[in-house]
Amino acid sequence: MQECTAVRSCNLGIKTLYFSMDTTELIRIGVYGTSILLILIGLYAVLTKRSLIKIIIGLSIIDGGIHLLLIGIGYIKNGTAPIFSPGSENAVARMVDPVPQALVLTAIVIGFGVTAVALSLVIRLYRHHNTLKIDEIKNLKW
Amino acid sequence: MKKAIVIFLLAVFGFFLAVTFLDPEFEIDRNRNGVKNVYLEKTVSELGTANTVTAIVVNFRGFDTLGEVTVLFLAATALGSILFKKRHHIGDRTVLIPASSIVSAGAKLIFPAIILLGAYVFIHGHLTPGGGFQGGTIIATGFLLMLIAYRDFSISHNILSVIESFAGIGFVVFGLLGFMNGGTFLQNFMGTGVLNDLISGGVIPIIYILVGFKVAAELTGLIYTILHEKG
Amino acid sequence: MVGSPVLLIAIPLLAAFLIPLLGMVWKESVRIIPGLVLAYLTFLSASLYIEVINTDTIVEIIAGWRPPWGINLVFSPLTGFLTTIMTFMGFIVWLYSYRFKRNVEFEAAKKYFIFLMLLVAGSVGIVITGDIFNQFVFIEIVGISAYALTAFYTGRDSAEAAFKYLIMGSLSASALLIAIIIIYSQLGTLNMAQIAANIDNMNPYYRIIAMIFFIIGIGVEAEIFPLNGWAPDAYTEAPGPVGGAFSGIVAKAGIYAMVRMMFTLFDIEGPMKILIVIGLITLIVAETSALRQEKLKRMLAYSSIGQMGLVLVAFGMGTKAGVFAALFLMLNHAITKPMLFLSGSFLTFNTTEKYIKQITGMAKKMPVVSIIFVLGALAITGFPPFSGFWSKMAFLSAAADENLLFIMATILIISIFEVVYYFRVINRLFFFEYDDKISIEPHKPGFNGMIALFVLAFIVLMIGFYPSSVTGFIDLAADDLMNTHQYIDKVLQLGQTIIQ
Amino acid sequence: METILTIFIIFIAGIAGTYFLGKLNGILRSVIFIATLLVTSWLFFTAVSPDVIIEFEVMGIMLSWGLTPLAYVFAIIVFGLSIIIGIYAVKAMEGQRSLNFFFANFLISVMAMFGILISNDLISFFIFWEIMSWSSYFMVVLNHKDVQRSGITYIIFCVIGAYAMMMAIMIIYSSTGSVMIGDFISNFHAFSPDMKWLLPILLLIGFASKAALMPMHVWAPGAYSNSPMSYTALFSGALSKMGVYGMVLVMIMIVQQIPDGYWIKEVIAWLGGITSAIGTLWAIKQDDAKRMLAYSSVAQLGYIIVGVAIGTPLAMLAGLFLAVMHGIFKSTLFMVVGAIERQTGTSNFTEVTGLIRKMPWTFLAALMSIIALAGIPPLGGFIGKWMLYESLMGSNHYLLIIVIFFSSTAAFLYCYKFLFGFFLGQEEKEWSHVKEAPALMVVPMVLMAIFSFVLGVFPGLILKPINEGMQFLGYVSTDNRFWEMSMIFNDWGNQVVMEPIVYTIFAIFLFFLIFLTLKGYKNTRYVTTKDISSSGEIPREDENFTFITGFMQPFFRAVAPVMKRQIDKYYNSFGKGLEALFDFTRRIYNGNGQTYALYFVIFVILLLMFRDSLF
Amino acid sequence: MESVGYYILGVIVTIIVAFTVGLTYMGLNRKITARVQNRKGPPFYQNFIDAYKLASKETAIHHGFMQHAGPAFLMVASIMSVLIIPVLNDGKWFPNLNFNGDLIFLLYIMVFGPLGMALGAGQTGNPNSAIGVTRGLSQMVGFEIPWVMALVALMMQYQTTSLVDLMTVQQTTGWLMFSSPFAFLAAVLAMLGMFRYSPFDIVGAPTELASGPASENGGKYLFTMMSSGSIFAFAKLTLYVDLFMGGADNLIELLVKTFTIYLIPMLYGMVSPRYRTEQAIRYFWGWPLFFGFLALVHAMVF
Repeated sequence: MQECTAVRSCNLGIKTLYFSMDTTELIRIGVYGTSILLILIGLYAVLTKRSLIKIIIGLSIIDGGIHLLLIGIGYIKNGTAPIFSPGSENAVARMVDPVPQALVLTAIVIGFGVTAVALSLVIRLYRHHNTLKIDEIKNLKW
Repeated sequence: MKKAIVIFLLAVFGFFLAVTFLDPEFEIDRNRNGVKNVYLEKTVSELGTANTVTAIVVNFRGFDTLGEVTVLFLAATALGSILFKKRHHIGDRTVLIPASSIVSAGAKLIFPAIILLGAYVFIHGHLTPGGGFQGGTIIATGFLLMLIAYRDFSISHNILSVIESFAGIGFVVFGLLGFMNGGTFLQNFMGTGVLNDLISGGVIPIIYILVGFKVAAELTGLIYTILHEKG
Repeated sequence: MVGSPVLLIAIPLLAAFLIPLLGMVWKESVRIIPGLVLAYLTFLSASLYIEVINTDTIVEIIAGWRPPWGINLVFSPLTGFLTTIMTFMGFIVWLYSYRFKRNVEFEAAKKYFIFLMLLVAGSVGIVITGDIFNQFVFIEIVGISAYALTAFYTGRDSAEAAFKYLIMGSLSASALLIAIIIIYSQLGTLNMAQIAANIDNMNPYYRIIAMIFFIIGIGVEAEIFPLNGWAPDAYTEAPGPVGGAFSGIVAKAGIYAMVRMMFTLFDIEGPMKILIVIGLITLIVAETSALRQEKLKRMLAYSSIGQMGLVLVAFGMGTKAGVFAALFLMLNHAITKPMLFLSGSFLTFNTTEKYIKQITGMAKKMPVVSIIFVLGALAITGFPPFSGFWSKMAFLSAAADENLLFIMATILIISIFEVVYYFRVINRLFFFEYDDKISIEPHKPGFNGMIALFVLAFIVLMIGFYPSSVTGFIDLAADDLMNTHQYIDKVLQLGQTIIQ
Repeated sequence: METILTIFIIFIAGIAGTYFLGKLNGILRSVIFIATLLVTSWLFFTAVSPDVIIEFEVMGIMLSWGLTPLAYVFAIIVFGLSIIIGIYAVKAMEGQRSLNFFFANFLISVMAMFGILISNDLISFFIFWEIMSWSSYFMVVLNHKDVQRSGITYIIFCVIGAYAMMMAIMIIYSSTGSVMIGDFISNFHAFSPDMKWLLPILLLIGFASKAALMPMHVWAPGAYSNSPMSYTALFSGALSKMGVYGMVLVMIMIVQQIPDGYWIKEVIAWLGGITSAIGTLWAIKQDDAKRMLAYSSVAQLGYIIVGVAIGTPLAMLAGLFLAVMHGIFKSTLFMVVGAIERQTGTSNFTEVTGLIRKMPWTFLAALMSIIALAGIPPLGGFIGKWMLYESLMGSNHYLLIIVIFFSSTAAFLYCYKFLFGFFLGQEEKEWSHVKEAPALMVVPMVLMAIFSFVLGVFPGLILKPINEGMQFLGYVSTDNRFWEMSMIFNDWGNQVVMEPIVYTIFAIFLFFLIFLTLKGYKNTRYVTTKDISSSGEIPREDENFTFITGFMQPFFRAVAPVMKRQIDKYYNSFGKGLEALFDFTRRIYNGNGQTYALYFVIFVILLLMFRDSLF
Repeated sequence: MESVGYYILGVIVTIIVAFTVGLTYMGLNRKITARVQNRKGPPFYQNFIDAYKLASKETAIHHGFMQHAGPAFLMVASIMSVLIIPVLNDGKWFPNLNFNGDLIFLLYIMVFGPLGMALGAGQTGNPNSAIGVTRGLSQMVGFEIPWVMALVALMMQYQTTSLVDLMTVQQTTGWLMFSSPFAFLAAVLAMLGMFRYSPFDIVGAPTELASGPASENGGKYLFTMMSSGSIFAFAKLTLYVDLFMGGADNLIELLVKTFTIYLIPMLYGMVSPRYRTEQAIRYFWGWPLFFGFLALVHAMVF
């Protein structure tokens, strides 16, 4: 609303440099950067590749990127796994956020289901059109 | 040309994403009144479960998990209906390279181990990392190995569907039992034993085991169906 | 206490898991049980709705955790209204598609009805859940069953349509996840009520980004303009009743999710430019595309998209009257469009291309179905004394209250096109000679299908002649949607009172 | 039980009975149909009192029904025509397709018109208006002829008008909170200036589309000529008058209140004049009787609208009187065409000729209606025309009167063409088998012809209710000032007394007729029309000696420049262009899934870029 | 009010006078035309002889009802007009129907005749008559417009539609042909067409159309037509006199004035060839229309 992107983008780099001393910050930027990169790569595959299989792979790459992002936001500085082992009942403060992990578990499974359906559809399409080129499968239009 | 346009668009999109996520202000104060701390403390005090993730997956957000299991079930069914053919030719599946004797022998050898590992993973889901999904997946990989190693290895579809149906029904029934005893769906109505015991955490391990069975059966079914598909 | 909202979800899932087992022992059960379940759902949600209207909103909590932590279901006048419509339409669709085309085979029917049942259950879940991630899961359930239903017929282009739908669906799911990530990382919670309560402390920049990703994530289900390329194909290639289910159930769930997000989650006051703009564009593009359509079901699909755009515009006005009009439009569309799809798929039963010219002079052969089709067409184009007229009137008066003359004019001009293409079909149907060269041979409609059509026609006429029979409910629902703080309080207060 | 509601219930019962019982037996259907019309007309003419108001509520909006004196005038047209045409239709339609639907729909139209007339609030007015639209639409396409073009044109213009009206109604409702016509009129001064212009214009568009005013008249020929003649009689006679009714209300009640709303009146009046001229010209050109009468209806409605728009007392009298007269003679002519088409199978001048001795009674009806249509004394058309001219002169419309006079003079051409083409001229062999139409069809026609004669001699009969209606509109009583039972005055006190004139005319006419007929009647004999001295030699029996094609050719050579361009073409090309444009725009849905994904990304980016302006 | 007998007497006397005067004028027309063309020409009473011959002639065949009715219609028109038009000023002559009709009524009753005649001609089935009829009607549309413009101008200028009032007006403000000249011009040019003399006689073109509508009509029919034509001519001339030349106070003055008016179409016809129909229409929509407009403007200004 009020804040324009330009300002944010120009102070982005500086802040990055400034924070880059801090390891958490590096990890954070690494993780998020990787996930954004993955999302973009997947989108690229979806938008440009003509083979259905590659498009599905692109979709899975996007999912992967997003799952990484999801996990990333749960991280806290040198935290531990959210599992109570004997003797560490009071380590609540240092435990990373468990919710994103639960969510990512669900998201992964759902992504898996979608991918399975997509693959079966590809098989059907190949049976029907004898091709995997998406721009040759255009019987339905307008 | 198209590629250039796409790359340009993606650059713009990536710029916005980067501005959003790489900004230090992102997640500045994410722990303020978040639900995380409540989960962490209630897990021990109320559910007596060591693995918070499991507690969340099965109890706090068990409803999601139910839906998730349903998604898997749907995927399996959808595969069946999309690749529907009048009769399944059992056994004559397309294998590019017949497995070497090492593979087949090794597969026979480690198949029980894989199954055992999977079972362990989902039985101890509430204590150690892992759980129903992970264990089920491991078991499915075991079956995948067998299917790759032996052309004539076959599993009865009926058995798979019976298993997954029973597992699913069990999940819902446990939910409903909670509904009847505790008053809310999927409530943990059993006594929670001592923390870090195998028998602890009330219904959580049971449901997770059911989930494990279901996942294993469904993944195996998926693999089996697709392998029997002649393109 | 007749039951609990959670049963609306649990029972269908249970039945879905149960059907394969029972199918082994009793083959007919795969067709009977879904019907029973849907009937029960209709009854349950109707009775709950009555109770809710008489007493107070039901907030059902799950696994015994108070709302900020556990997942909760909200059964308010609004959600109850939509849920009742959806379950009822689900039952109608079941009744129609009992032993429809491929459903006479056992395997096919088993899967078809499982998908149908879970489609309804998922839509109901989208509507009544109080947790955004849970909503995401239900959207996925709906999505996968919709893909499967779209690709149900083998041997035609259904797989292609399903694949397009799938691409868009999974992209939108990713967008939805991104939105959820932003929300969670900023507020640390996933519960709608709590998000709505804290939305003001959220950084406005992230708020807008999250809103954008939400809109995109839900937009695919809600069929808004640039994201609805899949819709015509899916409507065309899916079995006829499924087309009805899409327009009557899925689209409604998508619209609801978007509106709930705009009104409650991000609690925007006043008119929402974004909804108005998107809605208008969607309306214009869809109706103009339908004008020169050769395929019947495709034309109906475009018309359905256009109606969704209209609904969005009505919501976008952000006033009580606008919401009222939008809900009224949703109701009429949910009744009328399935009616058109079902009767249309009887008319084009014996063809796979569904060309309009193939039903030339069909009225001589199948008079009743044709008359019901015409009834639906007149109702959806807003001719009095049928149901569509009152909702169109409510919409226009809402727009006039806001003094949006331009929008009024646009909508009316666009609906002229609507009238034109519907009346072209009516002409072909009634006022052309049946000739054997282009027309297909008629199909004797089944008994159950006719009952379904009659029920829908009766409702259309009832609303048309006595609109006051439904306006009361719609009024309550509109109040419920407009009143955000009441929603937050209801959910969170109840959270406090639960003893852990 | 209130009479109005009783009439409605009888209508609904009659509709259901006509449709469902009609499936059992044709006689039963006709009986129920006629009975419904008879009972409702009887109830209306006896029991309906103009001052009863019924109120009820729908969706929180108060609606009220009641019959105003003005509406009473139009209701007379509706019921009078519907009962006579109904009797005609029973015989005329037999053997046609889908009769149950026809008769039920006929009743629906009549009911809708009655509903329009009794509704005191805009919402029910609009509802009945739309019912009328679609029922008449289904009649237009009932013949399976030229469905996609004329039918769609008709529905497009119906819908344009209806939506303009609906927009106006909704603005009124949201700003005054009431839909009562009375409240609207009384609160009109409170509207903002631009609303004061917008609302009447929208409403006028709505009504003009039904009244076939000039830019929106293109539907009329197709619609009138394609629907069954026994419905077109009602269509042109009564249904188009609904548009006139609405225009009367708007013109008098609303436009009067606009500061310098004078211009709206002028524009509408001129549009009416141009409509009449154009309609007449095109009517002369037609070779098909139906289309000719359709265009002539357009022209006549032009006169009516001129009268209504001028709005002086005499002009309003003229307009309403012409409305009644047009209802009578134009429906008679349509019935005549229907009879001829039924007997000979065609309604084309160039094919059928010389029916006068085959169908004398039909000819009589046609002759009198034509004389009335041409406005020749002593028949009713003259009274209306006379009052129209006088009012135009009284209100100083120097040029408009010339336009009107031109069109009404040119009207003689198609009047003569109608009579000559069908009845006079050579009696060709192929039509020698034609018989007179059955009595059930002839009687209504002759009855109507007699009406038009009676109204010509005693205009006071119909001017009396019209006068009451105008008093409801706020005029002072015009009785004895502009008319008496058999006299009409103009603004300057000059009068025309009908009775002695009529007696003299008849005396002279009968005298010479008897003289010409009887003088030496014994030794004159009838000979066929072949037996003529066509420049010396007598044509053989099989020679077609009919002159009808290219009728009025010299006239068209004279007015060719006017006839060159026609508004329908522009509408057509506009529609074609729109459809081509949409056909192009819908190609954004090119069936490629990847492109849809591309739209997805573009949409995201657009939203992200314009978020500040959109949110 | 006078008794019915007086009324009928007035009618009969008026008709007789009109009949004689009209036939005489026609005869004079033939005579003068012949002289101009350097022929001897028939005597001026030739028309009476023709009329008598036609009236006494036997008619062998007829084509049905409308053939009887057509001439009757024609007669109705001419007699009605002669009854409506006041013959002399302020009621010196029988005021037959003068106060029951007005100019607009007159206009319509005057077109009544040709239409009835056309119907009669149509019944005979002779294509020539039909052709003639179409030409006549088209030409009528041509000349009616300027004629009506002139009348409208007068009526609106003097705020009356009654012929009698217009004549009383002329008592004060001299002849209208001077006080409103444009109306007079338009009306006179229109009269050229109204009399159907050359150049506007294509309607009944004697040579190639076998005298148009009148063909197939002999004996009693032709007699009726002829007499009604003569009466009509008288009526029209009187109308012009009443309108533009302040009426007449006695029969002599009336005859003088009418004959002067009658000379205009006669002489114009002698010197001009025949127009085709569309040429005629264009002619009437040329200068006459222009004068009509001028007349209207004149009426607007004053």
